[in-house]
Amino acid sequence: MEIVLALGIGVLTASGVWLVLRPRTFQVVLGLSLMSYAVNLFIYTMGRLRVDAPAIVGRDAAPDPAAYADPLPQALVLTAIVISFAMTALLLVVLLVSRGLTGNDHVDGDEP
Amino acid sequence: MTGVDGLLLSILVLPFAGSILAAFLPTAARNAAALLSGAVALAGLILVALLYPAVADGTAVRGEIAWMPSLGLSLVIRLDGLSWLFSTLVLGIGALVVLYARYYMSPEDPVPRFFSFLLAFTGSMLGLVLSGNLVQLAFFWELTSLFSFLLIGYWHHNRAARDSARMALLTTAGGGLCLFAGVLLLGNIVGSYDLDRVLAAGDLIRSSGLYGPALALILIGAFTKSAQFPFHFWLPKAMAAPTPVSAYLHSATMVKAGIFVLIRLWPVLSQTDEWYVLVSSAGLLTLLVGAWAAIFQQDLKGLLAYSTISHLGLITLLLGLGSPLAAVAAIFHVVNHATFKASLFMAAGIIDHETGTRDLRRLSGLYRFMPITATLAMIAAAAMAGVPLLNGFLSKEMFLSESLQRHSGTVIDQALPVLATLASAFAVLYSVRFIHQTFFGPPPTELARTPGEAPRWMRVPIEILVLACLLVGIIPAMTIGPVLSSAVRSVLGDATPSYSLAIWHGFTWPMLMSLAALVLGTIAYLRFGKMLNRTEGAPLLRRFHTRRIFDGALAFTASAARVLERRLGTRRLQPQLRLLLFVAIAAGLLPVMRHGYSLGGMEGTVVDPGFAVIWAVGGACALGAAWRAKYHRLTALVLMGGAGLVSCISFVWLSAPDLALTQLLVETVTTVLLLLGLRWLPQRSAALAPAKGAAFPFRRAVDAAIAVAAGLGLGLLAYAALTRAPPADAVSRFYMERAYPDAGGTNVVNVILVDFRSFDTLGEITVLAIVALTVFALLRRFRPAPESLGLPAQQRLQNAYDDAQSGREVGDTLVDYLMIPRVLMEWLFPFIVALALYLWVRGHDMPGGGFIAGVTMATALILQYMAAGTRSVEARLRVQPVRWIGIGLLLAVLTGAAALIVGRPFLTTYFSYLDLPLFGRVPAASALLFDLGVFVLVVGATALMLIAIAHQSIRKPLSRAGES
Amino acid sequence: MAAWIDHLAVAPILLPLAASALMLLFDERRRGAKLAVAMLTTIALVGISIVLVGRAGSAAAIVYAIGGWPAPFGITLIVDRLSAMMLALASVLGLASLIYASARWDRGGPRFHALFLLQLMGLNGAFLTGDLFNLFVFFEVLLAASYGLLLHGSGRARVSAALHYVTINVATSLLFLVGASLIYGTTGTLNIADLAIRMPSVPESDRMLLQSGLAILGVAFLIKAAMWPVGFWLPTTYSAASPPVAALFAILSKVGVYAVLRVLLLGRGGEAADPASIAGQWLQAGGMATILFGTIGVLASRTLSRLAGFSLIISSGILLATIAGGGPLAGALFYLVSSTLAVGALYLLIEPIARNEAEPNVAAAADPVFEDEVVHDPDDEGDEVGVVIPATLAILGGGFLMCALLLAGLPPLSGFVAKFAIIDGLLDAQPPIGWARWTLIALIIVSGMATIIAASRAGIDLLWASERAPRTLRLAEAAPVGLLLALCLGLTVFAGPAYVYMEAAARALPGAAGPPPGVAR
Amino acid sequence: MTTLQLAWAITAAQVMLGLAAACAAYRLLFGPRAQDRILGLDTFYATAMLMLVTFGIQTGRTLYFEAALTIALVGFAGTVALAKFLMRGEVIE
Amino acid sequence: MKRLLPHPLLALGILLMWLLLTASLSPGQLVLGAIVAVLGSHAMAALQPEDAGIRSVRPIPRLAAIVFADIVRSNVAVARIVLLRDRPERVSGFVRLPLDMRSRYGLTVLACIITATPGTIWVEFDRRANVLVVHVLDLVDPDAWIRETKHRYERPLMEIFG
Amino acid sequence: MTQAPDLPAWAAILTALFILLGAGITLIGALGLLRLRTFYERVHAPTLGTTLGTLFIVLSSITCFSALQSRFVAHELLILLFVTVTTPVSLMLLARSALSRDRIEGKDSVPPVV
Ligand code: NA
Ligand code: NA
Repeated sequence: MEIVLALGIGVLTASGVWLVLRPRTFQVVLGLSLMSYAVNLFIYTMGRLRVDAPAIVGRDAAPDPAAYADPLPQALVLTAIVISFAMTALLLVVLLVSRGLTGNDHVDGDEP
Repeated sequence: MTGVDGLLLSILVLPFAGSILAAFLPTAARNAAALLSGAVALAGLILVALLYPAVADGTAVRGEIAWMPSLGLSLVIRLDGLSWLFSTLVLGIGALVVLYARYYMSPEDPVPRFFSFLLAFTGSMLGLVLSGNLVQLAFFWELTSLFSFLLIGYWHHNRAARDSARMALLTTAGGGLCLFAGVLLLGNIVGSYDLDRVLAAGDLIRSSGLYGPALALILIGAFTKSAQFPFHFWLPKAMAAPTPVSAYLHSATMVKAGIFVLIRLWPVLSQTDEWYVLVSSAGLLTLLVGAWAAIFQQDLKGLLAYSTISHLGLITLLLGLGSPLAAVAAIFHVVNHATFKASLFMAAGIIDHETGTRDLRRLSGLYRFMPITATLAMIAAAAMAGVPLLNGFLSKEMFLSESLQRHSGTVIDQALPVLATLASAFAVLYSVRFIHQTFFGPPPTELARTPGEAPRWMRVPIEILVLACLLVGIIPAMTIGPVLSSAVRSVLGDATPSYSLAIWHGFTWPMLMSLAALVLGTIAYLRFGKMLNRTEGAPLLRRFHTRRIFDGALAFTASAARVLERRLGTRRLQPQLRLLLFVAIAAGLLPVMRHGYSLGGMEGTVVDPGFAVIWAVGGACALGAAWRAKYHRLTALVLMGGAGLVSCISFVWLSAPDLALTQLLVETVTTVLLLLGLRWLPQRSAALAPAKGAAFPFRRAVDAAIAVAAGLGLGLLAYAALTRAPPADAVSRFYMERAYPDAGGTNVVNVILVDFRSFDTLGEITVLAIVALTVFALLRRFRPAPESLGLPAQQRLQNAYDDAQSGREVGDTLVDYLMIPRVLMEWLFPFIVALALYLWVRGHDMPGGGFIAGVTMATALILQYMAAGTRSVEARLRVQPVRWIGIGLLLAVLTGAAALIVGRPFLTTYFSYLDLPLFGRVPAASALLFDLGVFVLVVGATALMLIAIAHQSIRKPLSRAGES
Repeated sequence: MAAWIDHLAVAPILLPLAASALMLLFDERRRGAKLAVAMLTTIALVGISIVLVGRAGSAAAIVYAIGGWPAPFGITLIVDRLSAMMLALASVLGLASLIYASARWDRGGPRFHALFLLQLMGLNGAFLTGDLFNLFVFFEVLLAASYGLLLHGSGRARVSAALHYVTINVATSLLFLVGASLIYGTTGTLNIADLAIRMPSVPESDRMLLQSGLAILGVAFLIKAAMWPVGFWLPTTYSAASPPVAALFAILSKVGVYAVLRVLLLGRGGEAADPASIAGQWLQAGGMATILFGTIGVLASRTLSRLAGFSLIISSGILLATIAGGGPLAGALFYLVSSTLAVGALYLLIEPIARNEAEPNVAAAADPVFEDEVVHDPDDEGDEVGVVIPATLAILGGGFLMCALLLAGLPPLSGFVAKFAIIDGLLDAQPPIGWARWTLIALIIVSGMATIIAASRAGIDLLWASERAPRTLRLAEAAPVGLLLALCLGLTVFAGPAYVYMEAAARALPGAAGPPPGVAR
Repeated sequence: MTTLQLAWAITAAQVMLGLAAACAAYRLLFGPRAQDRILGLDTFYATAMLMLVTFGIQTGRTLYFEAALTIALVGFAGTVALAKFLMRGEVIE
Repeated sequence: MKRLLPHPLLALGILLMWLLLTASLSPGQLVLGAIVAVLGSHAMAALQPEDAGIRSVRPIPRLAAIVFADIVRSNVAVARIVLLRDRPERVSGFVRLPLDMRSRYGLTVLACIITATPGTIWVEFDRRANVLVVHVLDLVDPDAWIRETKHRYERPLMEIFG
Repeated sequence: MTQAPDLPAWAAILTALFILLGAGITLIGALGLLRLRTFYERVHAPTLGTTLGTLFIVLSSITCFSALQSRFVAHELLILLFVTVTTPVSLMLLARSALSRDRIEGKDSVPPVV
C-alpha cells in the first residue's frame, strides 16, 4: 500500500506542478487543487498508514494508541482541506475578475 | 547633571529648539525669525565664552548622558580647545550670517523656514564639533549634510538649486556613510567609541590590521565634506544656494567639518606613510586645482568657491604633512580662512544684490557706487591673497615655512616649495582679478539698476569680519594667540611645538616665497587679465564637466539598475513559480543528499489490488487533467473530480472516514464553483493560440523536469516516512487516551478539531469567512469579459428556437428541462437539511461535525439554486449569508470566551453527562455549541461564495443598465 | 488557572475577531458605527499590547494554554518580549493605517473594517502562537485578510497583482504544510518549544526527513520574507494595494522573518554541528543577495511605491543575513521595528505626495449582489470631509524626508541607531571577521546609499520640481504619519531602554540559551 | 469457516466493484465526449458509494455509512451541475 | 396545524429518517427527531412547493409491485445485452410518448420510474405539447412500448395524482 | 485485506450472496459503459448498479449488521431510497444535455426537436 500511495502522491504532485507552471489562469487553479490533493495525502502519510483502524475510541477501556490511526494528521488534513477550498474559491474569483479587467486569461494579464 | 553639563547641553539644545520654534513661525515673520536666530547664536556664543576658562589650558570638559549603554554609546558633549575654537567660529559667524541674511533674503521667500534650517544646521555643526563619541560625531556629520541639502535647495523652484542640493547631499552623505563605517572600525579596534579612549589609543590603532580600511573610509568622508579633489565638484555647484548659506557653509562650517575630523583624529591617524601619502597628495592636488580653476571663473561666487577648495586643500596638505607645526598652521588657517572667506561671500552677495549680476565680465568700477563695501572686500581679498598685516598672511607664512621642511623624502617633499609658491601666486592672481574687475575700471554698463551701498546693518557683519582679519593680522598674539594655543594643545597635547605668531621673522625663505607669489600673481594678472575674461572654464580642467559626469553616473546607475532588476528579477508569474518550486525542491533535496536517502525498516502493509487499481485510475485522471486543461477545461475539471474521488476513496481505505466525507463534499462544491466560474471564461481554442517563441520547447522541458522532480521528491519523502516507525512518544497518544474521559467524544479526529485544537478550527473558519467576504467584495464590482457579457451560445440557440416556435415562449426549453428534476430536488431539500443536522449532532462521536454538516447544508441550498434559478429561490428564501457568517463566528467565539467568565482559558470546553427526563443520560458538551458556530458559518460562507458568483448572471452590466 | 493579565494573552486575537464578527451582523449603512468599533478595537489592541510589553519585560513569559490543554498537547500562546513587541508594532501600525483609511479609503469597497480587524487578528495570532500548525492557520488568516485588503478598491492593477500574490501564497502554503507535516512525522509534536527539546533526540536515520522538512518550511518562510529569488512578488503587490493597506502590509513580510526567528533557528539548537550552519550559510547568502537585489530595485524604481517595496526587500535581506550569520539579534530586532514603522509611514505618504489621477471607476454592475449592501463608490462621495490642514507641502516634504532618512539609516531617527546596532554587532565577533560579515556590512552601507540616491531623486521630482499643488491634506492622513515618525523619534531618544528590552528578547530565542518557554515538561 | 468464505466473498465483491470503477474511469478518461466523461464520473461516484458499504460489511463498523449516505444524497449535485453546464452553459441562472 | 407543521407526511418521513439514522427509539431521539422533522418541514414550506394533490393511495402498492418487477426484468435484459454477444438486429432509439397526465408529481414519479428502469431513460419533455421523448435501449415495437407504458404506469399515476 | 465480521452461518451466507450479487450486477452495468456503442445506449448502463446492485449490497449490509447487533438494522435503506431518487435526476439532465448538444452539432442520429 505504501508504495502505491507514494506513487499516487508523486503523480498528483507532478501533474499539479506542471499545471501550476502553465500560463493560463484556469490551468493554475486546477494545478493548485491537484497539488493540494497530493499535500493532503502527504500530511496523512505522516501518521503512517493504518488499514482498518479508524480513530474512534471505545467508551469503556483506555484505548491502546497503537491500535488506531493517528488522529492528529487527520485533523490537520481536515483544516488543510477547508483552507485550500477557500483559497481555490478566492483564486477562481480573482481570475474571473482579472479576465474581465484585462481581457485575457494569461496569468500576467497580457500575452507575452 | 552638573552645572557644566547643563551649560554644554544647552549649547547643543538651543539651536535645535530655536529651529523648531522658527519652523512654526508664520511665513511672513521675517524679523521674528531673524531675531530668534540671532538670539540663539548669541546666547550660544555667550555660553561657549563662559566655558573658555575651563578649556584654556588644553584640557577637556565633558557632559555625558547615557543613550545606548549596552552598546557603549552615550551622548558625550566634550569641549576642549579645538572644539571651543570651532564652536566659536560656528556660532560667531553664524550670528553674523543671520544678521546679513535678515537683509539679504527677500520678503517673498518663506524666511522662517530658512532660519529654521540655518539654526538646525548650526546645531548639527555644534553637535559635530562637540562630539565626545565617534558614533555621535558621525550622527551629527550626516545631519550637517542633510541640513546643508535643505539650505542649498532652499530655492527649490530653481532647477540648479535642486540639482546642486542633491549633488551635495549625495556626495557628502555618501562620504558620511564611509566615515560612519570608518569610525565603527576605529571603535572596533579600540573597543570603545568614546573619543577620549580613542585618542588615547593611537598606537593600537596604527598597528591594527584594520587601520588601512578605517583610514581610507574616514578620509573619503573627510575629503567629500571638505571638497578635496576629486570630490570637490559639488562645492562650486552649491553656489546656487542663497549667498548667506554660501557664506556660512563654505567658510566656517560645512566644509570645515571634514577638516575638523582630520584634525580631531590627527593624533591617532597621522604619523604613518599611508596618512602622509593620501592626505598630503590629496591636499596638494586640491590646493593647485582649486587655485588654478579659481583663476578662470567668471562668476564671483564661483571664484570664491574654487578659492575655498584651494584653501581647504592647503589645510589638508598641512595636516597631511604630519608635523606638529604644520598642524598648528592648519588650525590657524582654518580660523583665518573662515573670517576672510565669509566676508568675501557677503560682499559678493551685496554686489549681486545691488547689480543683479555676479558675472565678473559685466561688473566694473563699482568702487564709486559702494566704496565702503569695496574697501572691505579689498581688505578681505588681500587677506585671501596673503598680503602682510592680514591674518591670511600669517598662516600662509607658516605653510610656506612648513613646505620647506623634510617630511618623508618623497617627491612631494622635493616639489613642495615650488608648488606652494605657485599656488600662492595663483591665489594672488585670482584675488587681484576679483577686486580689480569688480571695483575698478569704467562704470558698469548694461546693469538692470543703479547699484548703491547696501543697507547699514547688512554691512556690519562684513565690517566685523574684516576687523578680525586686521586685528589677527596685526596683533596675532594678543587676539588669536591664547585661543589657538589652547586649541593646539588640545590636539597635540605634549607634542605641542613651540611656535611664534609674530608678523615679522626677518627675511626668511617663506617671506621671499610670499613676495615672489605676490609679484608673480600681480604680473600674471596684468599680463593675462584680459585674456581670462575670454575663457570658458579652466584650461586642463575644462574637459571635466563634473555635472555631466555626475549626472551621467547617476543616470547610468539607474539604467543599469533597471537592466539588472529585469535580469535578476521578474514581474511575470511563471518564472516566479518556477523559481519558487526550484528553490523548494533544492531545499528539500539538500538534506537528503547530505544524510543519504534511506528507507526505514518498518514492515509495509500488503498491497491491495483494488487500491492499486483505484490509484491507477487516479493517476491517469491527474495526468489527463494536466494534459487537457488548456483547451478542454470542462474535461480537465471532470478528470480532476476523478482524481479527487480517488483520494477520497483512499482516505476511506486508510481508516479516515472523516477525511473522506469532507473531501467528498468539498469536491462537489468545488466542482460547482469552478463550473460557475467557467461561465465567465470564454472558450479557448487551439486555432486562436498565439505563435510560440523559440524558447517554448525549452521552457516546457524545464517545466516538465520541475514537475517530475517535485513529484518524485514528494513521493520519495512520503515513502521514506511510511517505511519508518512513527515517533515513539508522539503527542497523538494523549489525544486518544484523553478524548473520551476528558473531552467526552469517541471520534478523536473531531475531538481534536473542536476541543484539543479547536483554536485551529477557529482560525480555519475565520479564513473561510474572510475569503467569502473578499469574494463578495470583489464580485460587487465584477466586470465580465466582453465575450462573456451575453448569454452562453447554448442559451441563445435555445431561446431562438423557443422564440421561433409558435406556442412556445422564450425560456420554455429551460422550464421543460428542469421541470422534473426541480420537483425532486425541492423534495430532497428537507432531507438533506435533516442529514446535515444529524452530521452535526453526531460529529463528536462519529464521523461528521460542523464543517461537514455545513457543506452538506450549503449543497442543499445550491441544489435549489440550480433547480429553480436565483430569482426564484430568493423570492422564497431569505438568504443572508453575510449575517450567517457573523452569527457563526460570534457563536464560536462566544462559546470559547464563556470559559473566561469562570476564569478558565479561552476555548476550555464544558462537558458533562446530564440526566434529563425523557432523554436519559446525555452528553452535554460546549464543543457542540462551538461546532454549531462552525456549521452556521460554513453554510454562510459557502453559500456566499457560490451565490455571489451565481448572481453575476442576473446582474445587468452598467452599460446595459444605462441603455435601458 | 491564571491571573487576569494572563488572559490578556488571548485578547489580541479574540478582540478583533469578535468585533469583526459583530460587524458582519450589520450592513454597510452602518459605516460610521463600524469605523467607531474598529477604531476602539484597534486602540484597545494598542493598549493591551503595551500592557503585555510591560508584563513581558518584567516577568517570565506568559504561556497561555488554549482550552486548558497542557503543552505540548494543546495549543499555547506565548507572550514573551519578542511576541509582545511584535504585537505592539502590529497594533500601532494598524492604528495608523486605520486612522488614515478613515479619511476616505475605507469607503473603497464593502466590509473594509471587518477585513482590517481580521488582518490584525491574523498577525497577532502568528506572533503569539507557540504551535507550528497553528502558525500555519494564522498565516492563512493573515494571508486571506491580506488578499481581501489588497483587492480593496478593485481595479486592474490590484486584481493583476492579487492574482500573482494569491497564487504564490497558495503554493507557499502547500510548502508550509509539507514542511510542518514532515516535522510532525519525525518528532511527533507540533509545539514549537517541544520541538526544540525533541529535535536533538531524533534518531540519525530520521535526520534526513527532519532536515528536509525544516528546509521546505524554511523556504515557505523565506518566500513570505521576500528573499531573493522568491520575493519578486512584493514590490508589485504592495504598490498595487491602497495606501493604508500597503502600510499595514509593511509588517507582513516581517512575519516571515519572525517565523525564521521562532522556528528555523530551532534547527541550530538541535543540530549543533554542521548542518544548520550550512543552512545558515545559504540563508546568509540569500539574505545578502536579497539586499543586493533590493538595492538594485530601489535604484531602478520609477515610483515611490516600488521604492518602498524594495526598501522592504532590503530590510528583509538585512534581517535574514544578520540572523543567519549569527549577527546581533537585538540589533536586528531594533532594525525590524524601525524599518517597519518607516516603510509604513512612507506608504501612507505616497498617495498624498504622488497623487495619481482618480482611478477609472470600475463599478461595472448596477445591481447589488445582495440586498444588505449599499452600492456606492468612494469617488462618488462628497470629497471634502475631515479637517484639512495647511502647509501641506512642508508637512509632506518633512514626512518624506524623515522616511527617507529612516530607510537610508541616516540620523536623526531610529534608522541610524538600528544600522549602527547591527554593524556594531557584526564587528563584535571574535576576530578575524569573515568575508561574509564584511560583505554584509558593505551591503548595508551601500543599500543605505542607494536609498539616498533613489529617495532624493523621487522626493525632489515630486515635491520640489512638481508644478501642481499637492492635494489638500486631511488631519486623518497626516496624523498617522506623524504618529509613526514620532515613534521612530522616540525609538532614537529612548534607544537605550528599547535596546535593553530587545537584547533580553533576543536572549530568549531558541539557540540562544536553554529551551524556550512554553513547554511544561 | 464461513467467516473466511465471507471474507473472500467480500473481497471478490470489492474487486468487482473496483473493476466497475475502472470501467467508469475508462469513460471518464477517454470520453469521447463530455457527456461520456460526466457519465463516467457519476458511475464512479455510485460505485465508490457501494464500495463504502462493502467496507462497512467487511469491518463490521458503521463508520462508513454516513459517507455512503452522503454520496447517495448529495453526490449527484456535481453531475447535475456538469450536465446543466453542458446544456445551458451556465450552472445557476 | 398547517402553520405549525406545514407538511405532516414529510415530517413523518424525516422523523423516520432520523430514527433510522440514529438506529434508536429512545425518547430522547424521538424528541430530537421530532424537532428536526418540524424544522425540515418548515424548510420545505419556505420553498413553497406545489401541492401534491394526492387523490388516492390505493393504486400505490400495485404500481410499486409492477415497477419492482419491471426493474428486475429490465436488469436482466440489459445485463444480457451487455454480457452476451449483442444481437446485430437490436435497435435502440428515441420514442415520442404523448401523455395525458398533467400533474407535475405524476410526471415526476413517471420520470423516476422510466429512468430507474434499466433500458429506458426519460430524455426530453415538452410541457406545452405534453409529449415525452424516451430513449429505449432495445426497441422492438415502439407503438407497443407506448401502449404498455401508458397502461402500466400512466394510468395508475393518473389515479393517484389526478 | 481479507477479513470479515464473525457472523452466524446463515447470515454469513446471505451476506456473501447478496454482496456478490450486488457487486456483480454493478459490474455488469459498468461493463455496459464499455461495450455499448453510443452515449444514449451507455446512459442506460449505470442504472443496473443504482437499482438492483444497490439493493443487493444494501440487503447484504442489513443482514450483516442485523446479525452483528442482534436486532434489525435498516438505516441502509435510506441509501437505497435516496439513490433511487437522485440517480434519475442526474441521468435525465445528462441525457437531455447530450441531446441538446447533438442537435446543435446537427447529428442526424438524434430526433429533431418536437
Ligand atoms: Na415562440
Ligand atoms: Na433507465
